[in-house]
Amino acid sequence: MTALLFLLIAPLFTGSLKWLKARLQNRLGPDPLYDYRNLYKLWHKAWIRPSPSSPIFVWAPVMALLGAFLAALFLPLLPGFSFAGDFLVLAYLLNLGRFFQVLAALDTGSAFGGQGSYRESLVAVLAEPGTLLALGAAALASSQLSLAGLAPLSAENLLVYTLALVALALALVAEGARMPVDDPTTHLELTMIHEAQLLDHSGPLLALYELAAGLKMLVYLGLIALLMPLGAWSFPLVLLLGWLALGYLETYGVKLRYLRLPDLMSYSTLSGVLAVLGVVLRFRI
Amino acid sequence: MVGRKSLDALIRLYALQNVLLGLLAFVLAEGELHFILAGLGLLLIKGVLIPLYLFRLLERLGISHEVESYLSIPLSLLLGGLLAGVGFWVGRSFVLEGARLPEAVPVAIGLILLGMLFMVSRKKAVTQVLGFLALENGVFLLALAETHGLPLFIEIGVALDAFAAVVLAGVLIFRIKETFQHIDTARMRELKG
Amino acid sequence: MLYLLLLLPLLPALYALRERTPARLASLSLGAAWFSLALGLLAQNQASGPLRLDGVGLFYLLLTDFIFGLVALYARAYFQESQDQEAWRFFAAGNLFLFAMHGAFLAHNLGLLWIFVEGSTLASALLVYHKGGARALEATWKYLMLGSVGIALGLIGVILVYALLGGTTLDWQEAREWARTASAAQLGLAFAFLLVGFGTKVGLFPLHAWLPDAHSEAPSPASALLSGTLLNVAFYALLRYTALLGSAGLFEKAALLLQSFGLISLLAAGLFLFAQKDFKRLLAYSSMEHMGLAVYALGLGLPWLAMLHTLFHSLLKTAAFLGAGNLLLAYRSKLIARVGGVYQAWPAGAWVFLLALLGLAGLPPFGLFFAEFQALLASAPWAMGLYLLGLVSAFAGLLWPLSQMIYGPGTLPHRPQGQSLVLVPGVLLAVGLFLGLLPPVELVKTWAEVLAWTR
Amino acid sequence: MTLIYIAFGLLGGQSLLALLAPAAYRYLPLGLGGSGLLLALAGLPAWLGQSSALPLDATAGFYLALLGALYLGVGFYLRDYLAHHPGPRARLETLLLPLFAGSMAGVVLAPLGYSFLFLWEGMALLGYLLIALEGPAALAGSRAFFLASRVSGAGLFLALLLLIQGGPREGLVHLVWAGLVLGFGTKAALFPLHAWLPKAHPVAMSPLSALLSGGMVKLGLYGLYRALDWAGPAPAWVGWLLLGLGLAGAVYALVLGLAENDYKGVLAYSSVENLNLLLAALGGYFLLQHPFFLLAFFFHQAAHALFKGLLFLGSGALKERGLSALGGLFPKLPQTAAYSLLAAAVGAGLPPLAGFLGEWYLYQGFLSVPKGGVVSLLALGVGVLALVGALAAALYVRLLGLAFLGLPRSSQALEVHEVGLYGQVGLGLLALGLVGLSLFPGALLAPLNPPLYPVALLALGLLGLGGGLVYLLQRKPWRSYTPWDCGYNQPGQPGSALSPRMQPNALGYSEQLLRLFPFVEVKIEASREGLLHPPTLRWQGGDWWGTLEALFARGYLFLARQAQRLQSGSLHLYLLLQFLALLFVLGVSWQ
Repeated sequence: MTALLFLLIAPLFTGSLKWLKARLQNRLGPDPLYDYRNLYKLWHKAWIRPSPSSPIFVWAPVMALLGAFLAALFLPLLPGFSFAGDFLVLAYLLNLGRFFQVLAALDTGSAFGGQGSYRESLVAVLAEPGTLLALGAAALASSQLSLAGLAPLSAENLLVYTLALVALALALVAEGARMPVDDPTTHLELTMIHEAQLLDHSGPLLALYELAAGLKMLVYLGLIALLMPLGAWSFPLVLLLGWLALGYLETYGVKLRYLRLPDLMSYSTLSGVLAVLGVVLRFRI
Repeated sequence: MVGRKSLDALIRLYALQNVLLGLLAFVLAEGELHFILAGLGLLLIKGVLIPLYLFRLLERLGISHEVESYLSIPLSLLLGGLLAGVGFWVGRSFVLEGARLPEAVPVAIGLILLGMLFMVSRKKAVTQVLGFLALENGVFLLALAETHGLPLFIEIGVALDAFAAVVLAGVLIFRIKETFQHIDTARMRELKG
Repeated sequence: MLYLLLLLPLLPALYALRERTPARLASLSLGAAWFSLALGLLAQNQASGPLRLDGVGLFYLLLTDFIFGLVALYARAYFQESQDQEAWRFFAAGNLFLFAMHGAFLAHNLGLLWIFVEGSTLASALLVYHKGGARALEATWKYLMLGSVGIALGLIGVILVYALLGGTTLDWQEAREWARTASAAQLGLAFAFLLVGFGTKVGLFPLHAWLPDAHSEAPSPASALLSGTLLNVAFYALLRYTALLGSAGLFEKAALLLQSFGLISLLAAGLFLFAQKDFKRLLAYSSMEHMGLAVYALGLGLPWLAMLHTLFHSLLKTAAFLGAGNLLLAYRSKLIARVGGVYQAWPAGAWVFLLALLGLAGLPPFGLFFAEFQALLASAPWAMGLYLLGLVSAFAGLLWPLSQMIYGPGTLPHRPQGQSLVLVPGVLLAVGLFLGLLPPVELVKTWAEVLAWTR
Repeated sequence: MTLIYIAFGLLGGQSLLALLAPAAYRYLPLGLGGSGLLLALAGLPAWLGQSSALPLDATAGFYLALLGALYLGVGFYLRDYLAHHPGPRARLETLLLPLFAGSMAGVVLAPLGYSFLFLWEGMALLGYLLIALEGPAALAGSRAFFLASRVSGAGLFLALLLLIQGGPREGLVHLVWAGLVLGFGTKAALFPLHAWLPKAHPVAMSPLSALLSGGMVKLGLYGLYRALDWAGPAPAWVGWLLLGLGLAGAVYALVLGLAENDYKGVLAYSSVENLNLLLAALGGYFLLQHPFFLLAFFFHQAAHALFKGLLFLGSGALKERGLSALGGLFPKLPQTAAYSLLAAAVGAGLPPLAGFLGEWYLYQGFLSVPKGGVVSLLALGVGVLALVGALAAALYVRLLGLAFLGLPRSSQALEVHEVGLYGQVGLGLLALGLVGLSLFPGALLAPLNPPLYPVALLALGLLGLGGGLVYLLQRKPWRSYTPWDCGYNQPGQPGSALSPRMQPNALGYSEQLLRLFPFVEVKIEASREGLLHPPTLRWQGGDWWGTLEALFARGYLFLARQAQRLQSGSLHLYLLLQFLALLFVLGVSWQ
């Protein structure tokens, strides 16, 4: 259920984010619903297949979308599947999408694809430990290995959850390819990560990728929402907050140099480690 | 023996030693035939044959008759004295029950140790043979002192072995001289590692 | 019969003084050796005079004759291939050597045993010398000096034992009965001399110095004889004396010495084997390793195991030296660095050498694996650790040259002809393999019974 | 048991046939593959039926089945492989390989005692002979293999003989376990005893690599698990050691794997990674006895055996193996590439494939630690696992992407040919096993009562929706065109301004990743071809452990040289030694 919901609102989220940014930058900006139209347009175009490519080229956007979509299946914001260890499956389904995306980037034989591919691999290596440590810490703190069983934020677990939220927030910007990790608006080959991989995907393939990117961000926001104590209101609120935060960040922040990424992401890993230690060694504020 | 620098003197000393040993064997023989025979054999082989053989060897080799050593003469003497002392001191515990000539046991041990010192420190092949022969004499003296003599055929076998060894060594020394133009064993260090 | 057995090898030795064709000499040597093999089987447990052929003696007699016969066969092809006109020297000295060996194994008298062991030293010095040359001369000289001093020290031990027994008898069997009455401390001293004396010939560290020189400089068939049989004869003397000490109730005293000498030899050999440049020296150090292991097994109070170890070692080491002889014929160099690519150019020659070395490294299915297993099984934990450390380091030492020579880059300059060059080591390996798969434990135990002592 | 006898008979018969007939390899599908089938058929019921009857108890059954499955695939593949490499070497391989396979199966069935050690060392010997057959190129690799095997054997000798001597005695328990960890750990490439594996496995012929990486190394794991029967519960330090070294080793191996240029070398490092993870799982089981660790241990072994076997077999089609010289093989080797992709996806731990499930269990094991106390620190393992997961994904992307995708980086790269019918069958059988294992993990794990995630749902979702979407995409209009080259190609001219050199090469792909880890050193050098050429990257193999190893070797050599100085050639020194030895012995026996 969550997955379907996300599928519906993902273009809205990304589209309105562009609008927000434009407004913050004193531009008129596109219609917040622009991305729906864009996707529709792209889907109906013909697509180009680079000559050296293999079937992976076609499968990659599909897998990227399905990875994010199936991952959303396990988010218990709306009733859905829930079992012990579901958050691990969720995280690895996102990996599945990335695996194919990164592979397909090498498939074209182009220099940009290769650059995007190994940069994305680096980002994954940097972000993954923090994400899983944060989720693991939350699960340990709740003594439940399923997302549905996560205890909401409370005085009991304030420290742990704060740290976990830091880690997840950093993971969100890294995996969502947002500032300061990546600039979604740039097409300057020397700096881009996510866009470089999509350079040769066009038309419907690009549409799938765009949708997948939005979906992926929503999944991370959903994970953050699960830790919030507001019950059914958690997700809308987190969505709103995330929306505002990303907009402001990309207006007033700058992109970090690619080689400085490890410095930033080490905060994510560190928060994750401290969160786990906080649980198992029973730290309190 | 330890103090001498001349090879000829050494060989003569060795011959003298053997003659003395042979006499000792006669004295201890108490008329038993096989002791007398052993003593005779000893006199003949070790007192006469081996020294003669060595002299002839030296002659044919045509080398300087000087003993070359790692150790200086005073140091050799000092060490020799020390070893003899050790031999005397240690030798007492080698005196077995029923030893015939307990007094000679420490002498024998001392002789063995000196022989070894000689072999370790002297460079020429001939001197090493002499050291070996001194050692062998020590062993023989030990046998005389401790026991009523080894069985005769053993005794003869031992003496024959010693003789064969010396002959073989002599041949080898000769070949060494031919091949290397010297008989300094300290310089034969091709085989290592 | 025993006297016939004793003197039989002198026949080809004397014949060699007249006849110079290697082919005839080889056949005669082979015939004499294998005839005495059969004779030995018939003459088991016979005694006459100071001679007696008991189980241990028979065991080593059979082993020696078997190996000698095969080596003679190999020597014929080897000397033909190396165009050596002086091959008769090998057969003359070799048979003289065999005579001394026969004597040692038949002698039941400790004095006589000593004489024949010394005799084997002299005869084998001739084998090492063979045709001369600077290196061979140096090796022979060192061997003769160290061996003679060693054996003289052994003689001191013999004399002391004789004196301790009251100067009555040197007959081994009787001596064992008398031994109980002897002073324990002094018997211990006597054993010290015997251990150092015979240990020199066994090649125990640090008395081993002659061994690599002699083994590497002797012609390959002679090296094979030295390693496969000569080391055994001194070890055989040690066996007898250990049993003597055992019957005096002093085994514990000897055990520690034997074990530590064995282990130290093993560990030292491990270091010496590493980064060795000359492949015949490599094999020589491997002999030192295995004799150390045999002595260690003896120190465990398991004479049968020690005998089994020497059996397997003799078979494999002989094959290895013969295989090395082939390589020497082919490459005309003993340097490991010069040899390479044997496997590509001469598979049969490579396999023989390879398998022999692998067997010596203690790998199954060869027998040394079994022997090492049994020895370890009887060991104390600390000794087990050292033993294994030694085995691994020795293996590392063998592995590098082995792989370099067999599989490494290189070309074969000349491929030796002659079937027995490969056939003889092949037979030895086959026997070793067969005995390794079905270790003749019961048989050897029966033969070793004469050595048994009650603790 | 009858099946097992027949299986061994088939293996023996195959070897015998190789002695007699030159073309014996033709019967390998029967001799090796058939026996594999029989072993699997004998092993699986024992495992599933929880048999406790020795020698074929549940554990032995599991490993027999694992080996059997591998033999089945390799048997077919090898037939094809040797048909392309005929000659005396092929005959020897046909002779030795079944023996090697037999010794591996024998180890699993052997009781504690002589026969176990006999087979264990025999396995080492046969493995060495087989690897060494590759000639001078395999010199260092085969040596490393053999030496490590013997070190392993020494550790086992120590441990097993102490056990045989008197069972686990008080005070010796630690020594026994130290021996077991050294012995089995070396075989299972426990960090830092792993260095031999990446040297040895790549140089062997591909079917043999598959047997080594898929099968033989698992026996080290088998031994450590079996040791619980033989030596009783392990002391706590064993568990900690396996966990700590295992997790560290997994990361270490992946990083080195990312620096490796050789296609099979990368696979070997991946083997080290997986083995170390498995060892960590076993360590967790030793410490906590939690079933999650056991589930991870068994399931991931099966998965690894199959996917690594498949990848190594697939590598048999390559002639040139340097990643920096490969590329664009997909159209030339469609089947091999597809199978390799499947296996790599398993290796990267992607759900719903088999590789993920083991990690899933391991995560849950780490997350089910009791809180408080030192043991709870295990929860941090989650972070390491996540790192390992991401690195493994990067490793396999790099491997597949550089070898099969993009443009060929050299002309040699395309000198390949797809495997023949038998090879296809071999690959297909392993792939079939992998798919089966992925879709029905419960069938294998039934005896352990495992919790599962909705595998079938995910698989259905991915294949159904994915297939549907791809179908839709294929039906849309599309055309083939050169990749985007910033418009640099001349208008009207065909082709693209992109050259293969613009693709990342093996080291370029992972340089940034490697810089994260201090234990490897990447150097950038100016190109020799002049200032205008881009600088070249060079990895000097300067990893910490490699350096340490080299130091150790130098130290040992120095020690040996010192000892050899005793043999100085001086007769006088020798005589002195003799003299001193005499004095020493006399002194000792004085009293």
